Amino acid sequence: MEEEEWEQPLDEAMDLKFTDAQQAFRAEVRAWLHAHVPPVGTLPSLDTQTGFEAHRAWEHTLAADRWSVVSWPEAYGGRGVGIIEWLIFEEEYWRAQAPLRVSQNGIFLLAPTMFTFGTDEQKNRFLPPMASGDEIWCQGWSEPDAGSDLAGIRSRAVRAPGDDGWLLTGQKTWASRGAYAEWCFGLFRTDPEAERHRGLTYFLVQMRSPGVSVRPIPQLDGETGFAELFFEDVFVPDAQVLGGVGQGWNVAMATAGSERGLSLRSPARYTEAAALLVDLYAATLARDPTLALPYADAVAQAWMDAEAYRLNTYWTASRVLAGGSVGAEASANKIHWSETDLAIHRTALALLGSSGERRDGNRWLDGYLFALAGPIYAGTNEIQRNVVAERLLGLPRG
Amino acid sequence: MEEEEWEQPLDEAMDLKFTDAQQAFRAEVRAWLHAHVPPVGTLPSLDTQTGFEAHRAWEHTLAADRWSVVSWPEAYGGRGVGIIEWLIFEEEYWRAQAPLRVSQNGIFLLAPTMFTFGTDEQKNRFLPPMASGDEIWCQGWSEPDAGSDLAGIRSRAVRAPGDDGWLLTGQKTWASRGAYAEWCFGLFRTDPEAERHRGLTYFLVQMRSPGVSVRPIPQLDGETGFAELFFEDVFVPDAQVLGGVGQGWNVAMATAGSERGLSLRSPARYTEAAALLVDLYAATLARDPTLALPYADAVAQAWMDAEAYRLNTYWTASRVLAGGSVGAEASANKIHWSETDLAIHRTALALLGSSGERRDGNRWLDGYLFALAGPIYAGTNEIQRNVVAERLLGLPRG
Amino acid sequence: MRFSFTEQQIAFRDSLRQLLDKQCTPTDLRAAYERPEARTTRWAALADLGVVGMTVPDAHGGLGLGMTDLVLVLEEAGRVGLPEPLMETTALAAPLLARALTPRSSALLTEIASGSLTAAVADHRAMPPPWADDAPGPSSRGGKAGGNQPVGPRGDPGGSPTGSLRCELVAGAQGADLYLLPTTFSGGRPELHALRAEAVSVLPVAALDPTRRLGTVGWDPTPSSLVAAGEEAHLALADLEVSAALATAAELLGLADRMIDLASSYARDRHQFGKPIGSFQAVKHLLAGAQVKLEFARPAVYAAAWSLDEERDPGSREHSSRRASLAKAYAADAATEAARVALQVHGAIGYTWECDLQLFLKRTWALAEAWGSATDHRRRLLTSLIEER
Amino acid sequence: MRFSFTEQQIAFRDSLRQLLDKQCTPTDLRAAYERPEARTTRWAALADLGVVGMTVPDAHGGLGLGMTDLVLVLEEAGRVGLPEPLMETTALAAPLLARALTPRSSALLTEIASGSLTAAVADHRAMPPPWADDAPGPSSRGGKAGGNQPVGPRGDPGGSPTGSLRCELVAGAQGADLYLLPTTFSGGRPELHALRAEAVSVLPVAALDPTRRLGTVGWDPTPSSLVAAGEEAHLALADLEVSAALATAAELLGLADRMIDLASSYARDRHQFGKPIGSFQAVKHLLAGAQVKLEFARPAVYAAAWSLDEERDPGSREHSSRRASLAKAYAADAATEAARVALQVHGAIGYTWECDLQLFLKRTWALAEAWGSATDHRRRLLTSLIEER
Repeated sequence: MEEEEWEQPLDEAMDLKFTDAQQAFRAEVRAWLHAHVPPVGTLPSLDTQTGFEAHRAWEHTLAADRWSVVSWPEAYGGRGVGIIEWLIFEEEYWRAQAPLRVSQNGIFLLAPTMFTFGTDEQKNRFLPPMASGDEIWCQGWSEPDAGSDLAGIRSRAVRAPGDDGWLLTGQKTWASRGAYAEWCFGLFRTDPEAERHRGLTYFLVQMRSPGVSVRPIPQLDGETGFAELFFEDVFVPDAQVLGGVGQGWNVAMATAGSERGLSLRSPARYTEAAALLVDLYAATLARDPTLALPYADAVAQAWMDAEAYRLNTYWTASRVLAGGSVGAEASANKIHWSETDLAIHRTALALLGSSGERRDGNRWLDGYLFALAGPIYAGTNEIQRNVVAERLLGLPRG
Repeated sequence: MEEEEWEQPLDEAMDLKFTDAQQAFRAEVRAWLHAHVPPVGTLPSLDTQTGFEAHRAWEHTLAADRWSVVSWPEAYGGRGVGIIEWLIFEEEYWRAQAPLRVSQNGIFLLAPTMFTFGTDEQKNRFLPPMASGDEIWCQGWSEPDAGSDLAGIRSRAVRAPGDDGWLLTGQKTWASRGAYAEWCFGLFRTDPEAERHRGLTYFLVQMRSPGVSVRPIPQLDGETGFAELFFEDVFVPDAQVLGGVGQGWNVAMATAGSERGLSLRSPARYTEAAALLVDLYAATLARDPTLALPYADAVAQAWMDAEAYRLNTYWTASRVLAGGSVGAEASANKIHWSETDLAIHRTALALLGSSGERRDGNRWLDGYLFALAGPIYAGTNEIQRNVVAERLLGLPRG
Repeated sequence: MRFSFTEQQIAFRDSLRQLLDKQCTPTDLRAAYERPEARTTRWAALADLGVVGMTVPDAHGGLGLGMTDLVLVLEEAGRVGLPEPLMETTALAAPLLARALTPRSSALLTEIASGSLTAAVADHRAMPPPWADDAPGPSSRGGKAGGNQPVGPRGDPGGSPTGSLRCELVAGAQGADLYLLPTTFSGGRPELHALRAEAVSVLPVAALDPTRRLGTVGWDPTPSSLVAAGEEAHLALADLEVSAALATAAELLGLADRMIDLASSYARDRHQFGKPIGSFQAVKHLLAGAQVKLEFARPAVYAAAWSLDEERDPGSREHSSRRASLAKAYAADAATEAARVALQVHGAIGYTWECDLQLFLKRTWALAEAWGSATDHRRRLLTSLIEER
Repeated sequence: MRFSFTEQQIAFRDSLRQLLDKQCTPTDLRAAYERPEARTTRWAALADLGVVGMTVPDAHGGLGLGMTDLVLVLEEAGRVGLPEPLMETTALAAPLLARALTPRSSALLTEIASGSLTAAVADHRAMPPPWADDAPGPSSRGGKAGGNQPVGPRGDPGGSPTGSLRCELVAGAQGADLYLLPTTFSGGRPELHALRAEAVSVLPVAALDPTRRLGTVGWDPTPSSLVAAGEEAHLALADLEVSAALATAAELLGLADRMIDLASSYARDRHQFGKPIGSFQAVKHLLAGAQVKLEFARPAVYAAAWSLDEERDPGSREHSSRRASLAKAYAADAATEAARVALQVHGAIGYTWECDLQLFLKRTWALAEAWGSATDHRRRLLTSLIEER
């Protein structure tokens, strides 16, 4: 083999360093967050009315300086930066322990779908207020009898008498922030004859429309994390159909991929929690080695799981940048982050021992309860394993 | 409540101590084994011709003093002792590191079935030479296309021309000791019209019968652990049908329960291995604590798993003594002992580190390879979990 | 060798189960969440049945029974998530008081048997949480007999109990009548004290399961509150650790059973993809795995109970101590696994307040860590095995 | 930030894969089991392709490439279970020799690149097995640089190598041309030596996978065999640990992939209960779990390779050392899980000599423990994280 064949253009060789421009971007993000992030724990829970509005105000602050949706085009309120810069932003955001994003459902679940399937009118109408926090979205995905089995949706839409829109009827559940959101996106059956995946349509519904009612669902810790939504002949104009009548399944699957995949779960969330776990371990080790040592392996594993997730995200991002796509790997991703989140918090609680059941000041317990939902929502991990086995390994359907 | 209600006859209260008679029995077993067990490692592998005969000679030694089948009636070569005494015998047998039982398939798998379903003639004909080691049995259970799915058996039996017996044709596999055994027990389809579980008959086949041929199957370690058996119009007289024509499934299930349940797997095997594991851990700890400490939890867990198995066995034995039976619990048992065996050996190999791959003098590696088969044979653990879910928890069939 | 319960023991267990099925429903538990310290008729009913005084000697109105009888009862308490401190009162306080009978302890025992007294018992190893202002630094943690901290000025908004000594994370502390509290004086000399409610100051601690009635207890030792000192106290506290490990293990068995029941039942009823989710192998195998762990935890707990009754001689409980560690580790892992699996099988429903499962999840997580986690007990067991060699 | 391989790297990987698919089949592996030390045309073919000399500097006939190029190659070696010591020769020996170029090491590097030399490299931490006559007691194990033992009279029937020093459990030792051997003299001063086959005495060690070519190497150090001493040797050995961890991790990726492939293929073909066993959820979830672990191990290994190339300065490899530990721990766990799952999916068939799976199981078990187990590397990583704080 000739040596010349091995000469590589430098810009093509593997390189895990950030460019100077990326490092400058990071510095800018960090400085802004340092100046603006409210002290940890000062915002009330975003699952209360006052907390919801306090978090909306934070979204306004972010948006005012164009930090709410950095990867969006400038026209819609973003900065048009790339995926690597978005990951950098997220790393800094979590490192700064900035508030949870009340606008997350819209930004991370609906927006990617709207960029793909939305008309220009829809994008102009919906994206700017989503970016600014003026309009907060909740999802209308699951139904009481269609949880993991999304194709079993029964909520239906029939043509409105004026033939300028649809009348929606049915029940949706597990809508995070459903009690306070302005808008809802979700699937309704527009063709009752079609089977399962077919005949569904993706609607954008104003929550204040006549016929919409909401029942908050208290979570196991007593907080109101999500809500049931009831629709009774709710009128939705044709302009609020996303991606075409009867196309709902394909449109929704794009969003589902995004929920499971890259965009919802930035690795920074886990790497930051893992770093705090190492701190907790070190403090426990200093206090009482016999208490800490049995968890050395679990602490190291949790840290590694978070770090492996970070590396895998950069690996995937590089593939996407090179024109690749994310398919069933999103299912592998979802299994990994949900198990990582649980492992981090379970290990922290083990280090805390009996103190772990205290609620006063115990952020690890709140994090654990949150992590418990991970293997369940956005498609249970059982469903994800089916996807991995069938689509990545070619095993036959059951 | 009156206190009198709480007065219990002493003989009914829980008591985990052994009776004086049981302790005397233990002392007798221990003394005999001490005097007779050959030094560890002096018998060649029982999967070679010479090793097979050496192990048969050991069976003769056991039988000469009535130790080969202590729980059998005296008429067939046993001592007629109870289940607790049998457990004591096994504890002493494993503690003495006595040789593996080459007659195990017959004694533990076939004999319980024969006691239940055999005619007096069959019992008198087959049990004494089984007890003495003069006749060694192998099993003819699985077939190449009926492994976990035992009901899918295709080997068939048709009436012989003289109408005094059957002609057997087909192929059996995974027959331990199949290369050297004198007899084989197994299922053949006597009614080709009947579906799956029906139409099977349990046969006792002499391996020297014309038409039987044997192909040894080398295991992954190169040893010949089992064999394929080929049957071509093998004549079997009617007297060698066990439990009635067409009753094979019920008869076999009794044996399968016994294979999974109490009798095949005495806890002593695991408690002794776990004790050796603690020794290995202590020696490693003394040599290099940083090497040993990360495995403290796994060593303790493996020891506990073996001890919990022992306690569960006494718990089950007491229920059986009180007239209870062992049903789907046998499946839970099989899952537990196979995972315990793996955990013990996996942890030992972890403690050995790189030395674990050596074959020279490394008994832990041999034990690990043996343990690997545990979750597979006698019904895979996947099948057993189905049984536990369906029969103990009432979940619907798939 | 007879490793089974008597018919009477089973019958007593069954009558208790009947009582609790009626008087300790999920609705009752939700009421207890609102007012954890409230007295209910349930405690009196349990006393009437003889449950509360089971371990109180006959002479003081109890049944004079041991751990072998008690484990079955505690298993039932776990199954229903009993909010009252039965374990603290009957499994821990009564035996501690009965060790050395004085006129004072005799009177307390009589009160326990009559159902007029609930007890809280402090774990002398419990520490303030690491995020507290006064959490100990590297050098302030003592040896085995450490645990309570001198009370200094504290800035926490929740306030602070009064008294020169403080016991952390005391289960059953809110609304108890009697407090059994250990302390260690300089030189490592341990003491065990018993104080009535009016002599202690209790600061409630917010817990995920409010019916744990957790509190920080401030108190002052007096000569009259002393129950045991020196070697006697040392043995009493060692015994307490063993009994408490076993008692929590027994409750965890009941909890595991209840959660597997709830999830199996849900899996039979809930349909997805056109059939009951319990017919999917993934769901079956989750539940089967938990069930296997539970089946093997049970004899481990029962054997430990028998050993504890057998080795009555204080200071010679090597065997029962090891068995109690095995029991606690096994039961805690079985119940934790049952909790994980039951939540996963329920899916989002299991994550709601309305679903009964949450009541048992929270109790399980708390008891798995209380009086030594599975890991703690594995460590103890291994140490004991190595020392024995 | 560009975390991907170049098209050239992928193309080279693909051409290597084509070569190995033909020249390193399971049949070839079985032949190697019979005569592990036999030379084949495969090594020459690998040298012709440039693989053997990848890490040899251009000036000595190699390609002068780094770990980022090498990991893809080692992954392919793992996938086919390559019996030749490519890892020892190309990933370990060549970089060690290239650290300080002398006339002797230059000559050896040229021989490596030409394909006329295979190397064995001793792990200085390897010890005789605990069941050996001369296994060290509590006090005889040194610190980091311990490892080889003075040879005394031994009674073992297998015989004993000659020479004043001995290295244990040396991979590639049977039939190697060059031996890289560490030793530590009194006072802890480490040395690294390179000896040709005629200067050492090799006692073959029976291993589960004979193609590991394990041996105990007896030898005598001479001034001319010295490669590095003192601080330089210390750094060389530290680097060796990191490179070896990463190289085994890369092979384990390929092994995991191969075993998941074999099992998935079997699960599609094998029918039980009237359908392919791969349609059962239990089988799907076993394989999916292993696949997820493998997917996350891959970037971990690639990132470690890049870091190693980036931190070329000896003695400042904190970052790459940590990444190599992450890579080894993750890849070892992924491959071990793949092995467990693949065997379970195959059932009894997988337990036979005839089934190809066994060839990859054995290699996986060996490499998972070689150059530090997953647990060892987690411990190292955690220590490094805590020190950094």
